[in-house]
Amino acid sequence: MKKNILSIMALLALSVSALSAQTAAPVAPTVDAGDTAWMIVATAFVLLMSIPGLALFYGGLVRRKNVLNVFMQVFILVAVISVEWVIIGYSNAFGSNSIEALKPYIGGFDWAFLNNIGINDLSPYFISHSQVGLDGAAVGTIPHIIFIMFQCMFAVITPALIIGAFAERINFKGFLIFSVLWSLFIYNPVAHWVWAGDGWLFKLGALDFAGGTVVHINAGVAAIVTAIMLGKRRDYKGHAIPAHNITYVVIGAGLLWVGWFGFNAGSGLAADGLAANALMVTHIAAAAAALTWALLDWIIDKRPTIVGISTGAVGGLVAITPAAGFVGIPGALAIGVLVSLVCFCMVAYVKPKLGYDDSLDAFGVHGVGGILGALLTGVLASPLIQSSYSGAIYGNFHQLWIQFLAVGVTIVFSGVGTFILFKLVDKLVGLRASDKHEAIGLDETQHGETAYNNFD
Amino acid sequence: MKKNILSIMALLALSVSALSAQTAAPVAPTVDAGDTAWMIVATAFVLLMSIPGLALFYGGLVRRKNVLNVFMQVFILVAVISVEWVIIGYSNAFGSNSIEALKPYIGGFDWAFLNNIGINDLSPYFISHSQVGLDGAAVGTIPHIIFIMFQCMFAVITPALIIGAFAERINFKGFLIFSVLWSLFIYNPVAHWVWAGDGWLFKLGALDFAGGTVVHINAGVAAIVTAIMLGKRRDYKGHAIPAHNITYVVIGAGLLWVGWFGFNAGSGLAADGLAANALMVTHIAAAAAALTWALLDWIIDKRPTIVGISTGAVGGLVAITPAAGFVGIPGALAIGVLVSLVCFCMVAYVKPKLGYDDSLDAFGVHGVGGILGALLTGVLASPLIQSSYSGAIYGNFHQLWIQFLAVGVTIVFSGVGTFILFKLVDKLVGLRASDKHEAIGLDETQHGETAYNNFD
Amino acid sequence: MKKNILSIMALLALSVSALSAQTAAPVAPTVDAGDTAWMIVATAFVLLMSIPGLALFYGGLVRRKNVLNVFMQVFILVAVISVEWVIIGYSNAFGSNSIEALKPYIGGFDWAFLNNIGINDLSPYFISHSQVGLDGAAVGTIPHIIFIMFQCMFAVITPALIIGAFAERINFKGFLIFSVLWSLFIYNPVAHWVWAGDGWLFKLGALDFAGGTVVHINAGVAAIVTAIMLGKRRDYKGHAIPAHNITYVVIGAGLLWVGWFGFNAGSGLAADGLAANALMVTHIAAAAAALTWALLDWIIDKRPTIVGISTGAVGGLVAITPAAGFVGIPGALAIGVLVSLVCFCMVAYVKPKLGYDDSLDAFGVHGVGGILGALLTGVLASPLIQSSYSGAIYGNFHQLWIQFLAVGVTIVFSGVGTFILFKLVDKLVGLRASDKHEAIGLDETQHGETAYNNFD
Amino acid sequence: MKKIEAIIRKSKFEDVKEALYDQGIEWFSYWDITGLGKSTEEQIVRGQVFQSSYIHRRMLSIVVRDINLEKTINAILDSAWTGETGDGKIFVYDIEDTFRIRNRESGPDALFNKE
Amino acid sequence: MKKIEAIIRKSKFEDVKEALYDQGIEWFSYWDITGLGKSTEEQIVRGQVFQSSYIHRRMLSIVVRDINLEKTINAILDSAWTGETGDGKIFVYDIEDTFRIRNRESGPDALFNKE
Amino acid sequence: MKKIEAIIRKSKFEDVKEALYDQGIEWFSYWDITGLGKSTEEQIVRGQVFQSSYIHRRMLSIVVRDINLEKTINAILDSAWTGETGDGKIFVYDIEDTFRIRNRESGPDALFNKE
Ligand SMILES: Nc1ncnc2c1ncn2[C@@H]1O[C@H](COP(=O)(O)OP(=O)(O)O)[C@@H](O)[C@H]1O
Ligand SMILES: Nc1ncnc2c1ncn2[C@@H]1O[C@H](COP(=O)(O)OP(=O)(O)O)[C@@H](O)[C@H]1O
Ligand SMILES: Nc1ncnc2c1ncn2[C@@H]1O[C@H](COP(=O)(O)OP(=O)(O)O)[C@@H](O)[C@H]1O
Repeated sequence: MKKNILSIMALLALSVSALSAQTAAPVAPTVDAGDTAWMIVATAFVLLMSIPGLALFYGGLVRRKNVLNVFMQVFILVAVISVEWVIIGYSNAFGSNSIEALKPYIGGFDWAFLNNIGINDLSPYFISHSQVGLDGAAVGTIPHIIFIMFQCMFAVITPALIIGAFAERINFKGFLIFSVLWSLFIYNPVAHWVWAGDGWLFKLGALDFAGGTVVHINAGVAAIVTAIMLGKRRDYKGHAIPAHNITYVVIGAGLLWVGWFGFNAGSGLAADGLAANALMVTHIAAAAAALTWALLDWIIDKRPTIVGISTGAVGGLVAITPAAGFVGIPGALAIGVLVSLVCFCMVAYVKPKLGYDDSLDAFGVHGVGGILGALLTGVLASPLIQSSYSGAIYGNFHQLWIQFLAVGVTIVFSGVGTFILFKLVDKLVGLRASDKHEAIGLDETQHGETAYNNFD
Repeated sequence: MKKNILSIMALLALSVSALSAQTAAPVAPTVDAGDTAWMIVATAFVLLMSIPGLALFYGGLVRRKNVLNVFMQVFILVAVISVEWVIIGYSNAFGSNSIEALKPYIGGFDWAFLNNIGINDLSPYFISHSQVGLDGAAVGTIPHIIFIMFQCMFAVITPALIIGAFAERINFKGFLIFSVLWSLFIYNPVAHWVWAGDGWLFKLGALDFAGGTVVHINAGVAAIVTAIMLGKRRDYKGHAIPAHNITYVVIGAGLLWVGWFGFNAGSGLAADGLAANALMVTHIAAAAAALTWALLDWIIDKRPTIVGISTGAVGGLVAITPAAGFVGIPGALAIGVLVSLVCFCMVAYVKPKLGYDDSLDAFGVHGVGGILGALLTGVLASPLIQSSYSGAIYGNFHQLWIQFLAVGVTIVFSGVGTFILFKLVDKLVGLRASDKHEAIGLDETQHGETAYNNFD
Repeated sequence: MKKNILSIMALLALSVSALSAQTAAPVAPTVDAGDTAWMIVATAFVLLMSIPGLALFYGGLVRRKNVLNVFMQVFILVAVISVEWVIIGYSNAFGSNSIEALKPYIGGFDWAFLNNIGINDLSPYFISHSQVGLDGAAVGTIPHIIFIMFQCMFAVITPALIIGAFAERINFKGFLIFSVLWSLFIYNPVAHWVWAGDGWLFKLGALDFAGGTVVHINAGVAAIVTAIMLGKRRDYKGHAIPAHNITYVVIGAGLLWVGWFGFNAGSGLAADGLAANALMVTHIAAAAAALTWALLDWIIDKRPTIVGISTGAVGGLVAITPAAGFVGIPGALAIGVLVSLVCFCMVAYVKPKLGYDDSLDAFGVHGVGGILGALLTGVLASPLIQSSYSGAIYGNFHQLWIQFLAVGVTIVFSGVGTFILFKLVDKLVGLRASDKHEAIGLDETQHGETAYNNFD
Repeated sequence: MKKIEAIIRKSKFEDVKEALYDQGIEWFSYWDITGLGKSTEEQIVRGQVFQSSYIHRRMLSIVVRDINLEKTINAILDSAWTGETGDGKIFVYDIEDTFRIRNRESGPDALFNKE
Repeated sequence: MKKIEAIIRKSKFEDVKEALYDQGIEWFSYWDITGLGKSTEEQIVRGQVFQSSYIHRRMLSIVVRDINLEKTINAILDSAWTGETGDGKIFVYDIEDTFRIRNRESGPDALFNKE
Repeated sequence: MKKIEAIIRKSKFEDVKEALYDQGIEWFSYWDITGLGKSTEEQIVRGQVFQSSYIHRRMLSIVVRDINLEKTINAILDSAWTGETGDGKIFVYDIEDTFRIRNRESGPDALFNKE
């Protein structure tokens, strides 16, 4: 969705800044300080989503004896995936492959260790703002480096989302190896397919503004696969186990909401009307979904719950993610209401029937919400937002078909890939924590620490 | 304070960016990426003030058995008011009314569902930065949509502030209905009066940079009215009830402080010297007020308390809000010191005498601080900041008189309006939680949840 | 490193925005909205580091009975140092002295109360972006005021870092007087030496991008001096005392990490490639350091701990601080790995041997990490980042020598100065809390409050 | 002297407290406990009904002189009652001796304030 | 009737719980306590080994009819055992009387459900 | 064997702990409780003085052999004393039996370490 889309540029002429318009002459392309300012902050916001956002959201939902383990999982992923990203991940995901046949499927190693990327290079990726570089190729208005770091935060949070599926019963060493492999062999390729200039799903025209398929479906499917393969928690009886600290859940949901503005409105890679619109639909979809879940709780179970409304908000944020650059207010409201209806049914009715133990509903919220969002993007995409994209309700049924394809392919790839990696790591070091460790709690057994201490 | 102020533009010529100066020629007006970047972030910051900022500040102050109820109240307001805002609120508050006689008092429905507002439209509201649009009218440098969302966060936090008054004893359903009605019938009109281009207080010249009257006085007066009408908590004996988690109070105050930079420095709608100055006076007023409260605690009650210093900081932030675009360092220091002196007296001496139960001092801090700030704006406004505005100490007593008027009108309108809405909702569904529910705690009875769980 | 560096400008011509290039003609210099937007946010981020970031990180590490005391110390420093900064601190640190002989050592009083600084003045300090002012002198692209506030947050957090050394046993009044004096007589001069245009270490060419010497070594040395002079906690037996709330430690570390993007990437005073690079190396150094500490824990003590990984991350952030504008990915990885190795040894082996009680390892992490970072900057500074700076591995051994000098001077000055101030304040009001107060806890005895209350 | 240990619902605590005051009980101590047994409490998490067998209860410890035993027990029985499973239990123990730390009074005298 | 106070490792709680169920114990209460004594627990903070003499334990309070005393004690002794120092203690007290608040039953009858 | 239940001020805990060590008490357990009664503790919230009747206290549970009873009580009486209202109480109960889970020792032998 990002590279060399000169046709869009023309259509978006109005929104292209006067500055870049002037630089169409053979002057050196320049960094736009405003776009860069926003992207720096957006990057920080997406980090805030992981730590402390997601750590709090997930950590609050588990039992007291496992909260540090969840915090640690998120924290170490921030560390390890960031290092992986600059060493090889970015190159694999967004780079170009020297082997022609592989180009659509995976990037190469040219950018390993961010080799050949200078501090003054401009981003080769852009959406609405671009300018002509000295070599004649179009470039964006932000430094290449900030694009790399923005994407780094996406690479970090995606495996972190899976944590929700296997929380409270996984061996830490196994978890770590699995997550790194998963990033290398599942995340990086899928990101390449959907977002890289020569990715095959990108070329096909699959729409994923900020990561519906790459992030949420991808992680959500991995979640359900690991949840099933790892087996249930020893005392799981088909229903959620109450959160040890619901205030943490809400604080986490709040920080996720705020950080998601960086995630979605940052994905336009500029500070412009498209970013403003992305922020708006993100906010409104989250609000509508939160409200819908609260009402479902209220109607069905007599009282609106705060875990419910938080879950609804996150569901809304998930579902609007692929659509954030393509829909307006009506789309946002529709997506928000629908995602809560579907996820509520999933979590409250389907899951207990199927009996798998997705501890914190990583699949139920991220997987299901992501799938719904990706499909609805194909339905609701409005030419009023980006004139070259439209969905089924505007007669473009082809887009919906492409979305189905992208969703299907991601589900299969992530599902099968996760299965293989899981088997492998399970053989290698074992993934399931011992029954005794699970009973005592993972904080004590994996890290030798207790979250809350009362002496003195 | 925001629309079509061409005279100011001329005076601020120095601060108007070269870019917009160049576009005075008949070129299409453009989005300024820098201003937009800042406004996107400012919007996120104001959301951060509500969740998790205010939720933590208020939630920490209540008893353990009511903390989730407070979190839920803030959270659902974020959801419901945001939806209300795009459906009708923004149009009512900032739109123009087709009925001439109503123009000064309330906006119309042209912008309902944000109809007719395109992704590339520029904000019709601006302060120091503007440019000439294609139709000859002046427009701002940021997308209209981001102005709408920035204002959305104000619309959300204002009713959320009232929560402090009736915490620990209100029925959730009643609270929700009351809050929505209050937003529709009190917040939206007052915002129109003070901030819309054709609002009557705006035309009169009332100064309210970031919401002293619209947000704080408005919410503060509603707070005391609801506190009195709802009656005291069953075990209230004329003094504050100790906070269940003071660390939450401090974390909340810290996030409010940080978020308030978005609130106040964002209200200039641009990233320029005025925003920098607003940030500075906001910070210094908060610091001075925090320090003053700590010293009062120390002198009068022997020891500086952390609840005290946090309250002082919030008081300072409230009081500087209307003045942030009009005063410099001396004004900030004066406002900071005075607000803590006044609010301390109010909360420590006057309130216990009067005997009403404003649980978390929503009136004592936001109401009183807002009134003081609005009046002091009329005294201290300095032409060094915005040259066309000055206060009583610069000889312009008229401004002080206008401020009195604006404050008085807001108090009366909010007071009477709140009274009527309260009566109505109380009749309809009942506002007071039952005595039994209050004793057991609202978390359990309204939401069926317990914040902190210790099993395992 | 910041003033009048016209030579650098030329070299960085590519990164200078077209806008400012155009204004080389005798037009009035203008605020760049993009740079300003970023600096406003960076300022907010650095505040976020103090409250609630550092408050949580330190507060979580102490015992339950002292957590509020730590929160209060951080909070009151935000208040009191901010006021000190605008009254006199900024002028002393960044102003020019009318007495010629003092110019290199301390600023004067011209800018006391921010006198003579107008809302539209541009920052006299800049790094890569500058423009020619009306008077012919080069000025930056952001308002002077935002530079002042950005630096204000540095002045606030530096004494706050020292808190870690004397936590759990200091008298609050003594602490407050000591901290204010320390800011006036230690922080302001050192900031002047290293950062002011006429500072002697600056002129010498000492490199300190974001505060390795000024902030971390300075505070770290003060930390060990006060820790030793104050004596051990009554029940300290040569090893860390377990944290009362490890989740707070992680949340704090997360917020520090996010906020540090403002600290380091903001120190370039512009939103450009240099800022992007600073953000990247900050992130990668923190990630590498976190990972290294986790591995050390794992190898040496069998299990990776969450307190360990958080400490590692903070250590990495500290060490990259002076280098953030001078190194790339290889430098960041090297610094990250080395700092954890060194700090781990320091904290786990050296400290217990020496037997001083640096409660939360303010010296072990900030002092040692800062020294290492400052020296490694002299080794690793790469001309690929800022072409005029290079370190020993590029043959410029002179730079390393200057770094040694700057580090040595700072250590001696901070050490001796802290010693004198400590003696003074100890005489005046006493610094050590009474044994009884220490046993009962400082929350109760210094503030009359208890953090967590369970009634009802 | 007897020690009364009463395990009650948290929600009845305020009622019990007042009933005890009315009977002239000057002091008691309490702390929160978890009761684990056959009965369950319902909690709804994300739309799923969760039947928890861990139940929050409050433990009251009241030491009284023998003459006050009956009225104290009756006060608790009356005020803590809802009639539904889970109302709690009262246990009575014998106490051999009591000391008031402040003035080293011992025996029943340590249990009430003469001043 | 006897009251059994068992101080056990938190990590053995689930085992003890199940053992008690198996013996037909219908109800018990528990809360967390700290044990302070000669033995220590190791904790590693920033690479330093910290020997804490404060040890987290769980206190179980179980009131049983005399006939059930022995089997309950045996159940705990078996299920809470690891063999290492710090396994905990069991104390047995006499109880004079018991009341069930719900229906004012008293004596041993209050301890089990006939329904 | 006797069980000593001492309710003391939190602030005197460290003193009491040391006094007990000095008397050779090897082990005890404690937890935090709230005391509710006629006396109050002052707290200042936003300049208003709040008189709370809920008072934080610490409960110590120490089981000793009969021969150690007196010296233990005296140690607590001495070390927990401040002389002001609210110093706390000590209750003494009889214990029928004690078991050490680690080695199934029972009776007084379970209370001290012979090793
Ligand atoms: N035998 C027992 N020993 C210890 N605690 C008990 C015992 N029986 C009941 N409890 C406590 O009392 C609480 C209330 O149970 P109870 O009132 O006996 O139910 P019911 O009303 O059906 O008799 C339980 O949650 C448990 O904490
Ligand atoms: N005499 C006692 N009084 C009260 N509590 C005790 C006593 N002895 C032991 N405990 C509690 O039991 C816990 C376990 O100690 P214990 O099992 O006696 O060690 P060991 O296995 O070496 O005998 C202690 O932490 C303490 O809480
Ligand atoms: N009869 C009682 N039963 C249970 N706990 C008691 C009793 N009397 C006192 N306590 C506990 O002891 C604490 C201290 O009170 P106390 O020492 O009796 O005051 P005073 O010094 O005036 O006698 C109380 O807060 C309460 O927790």
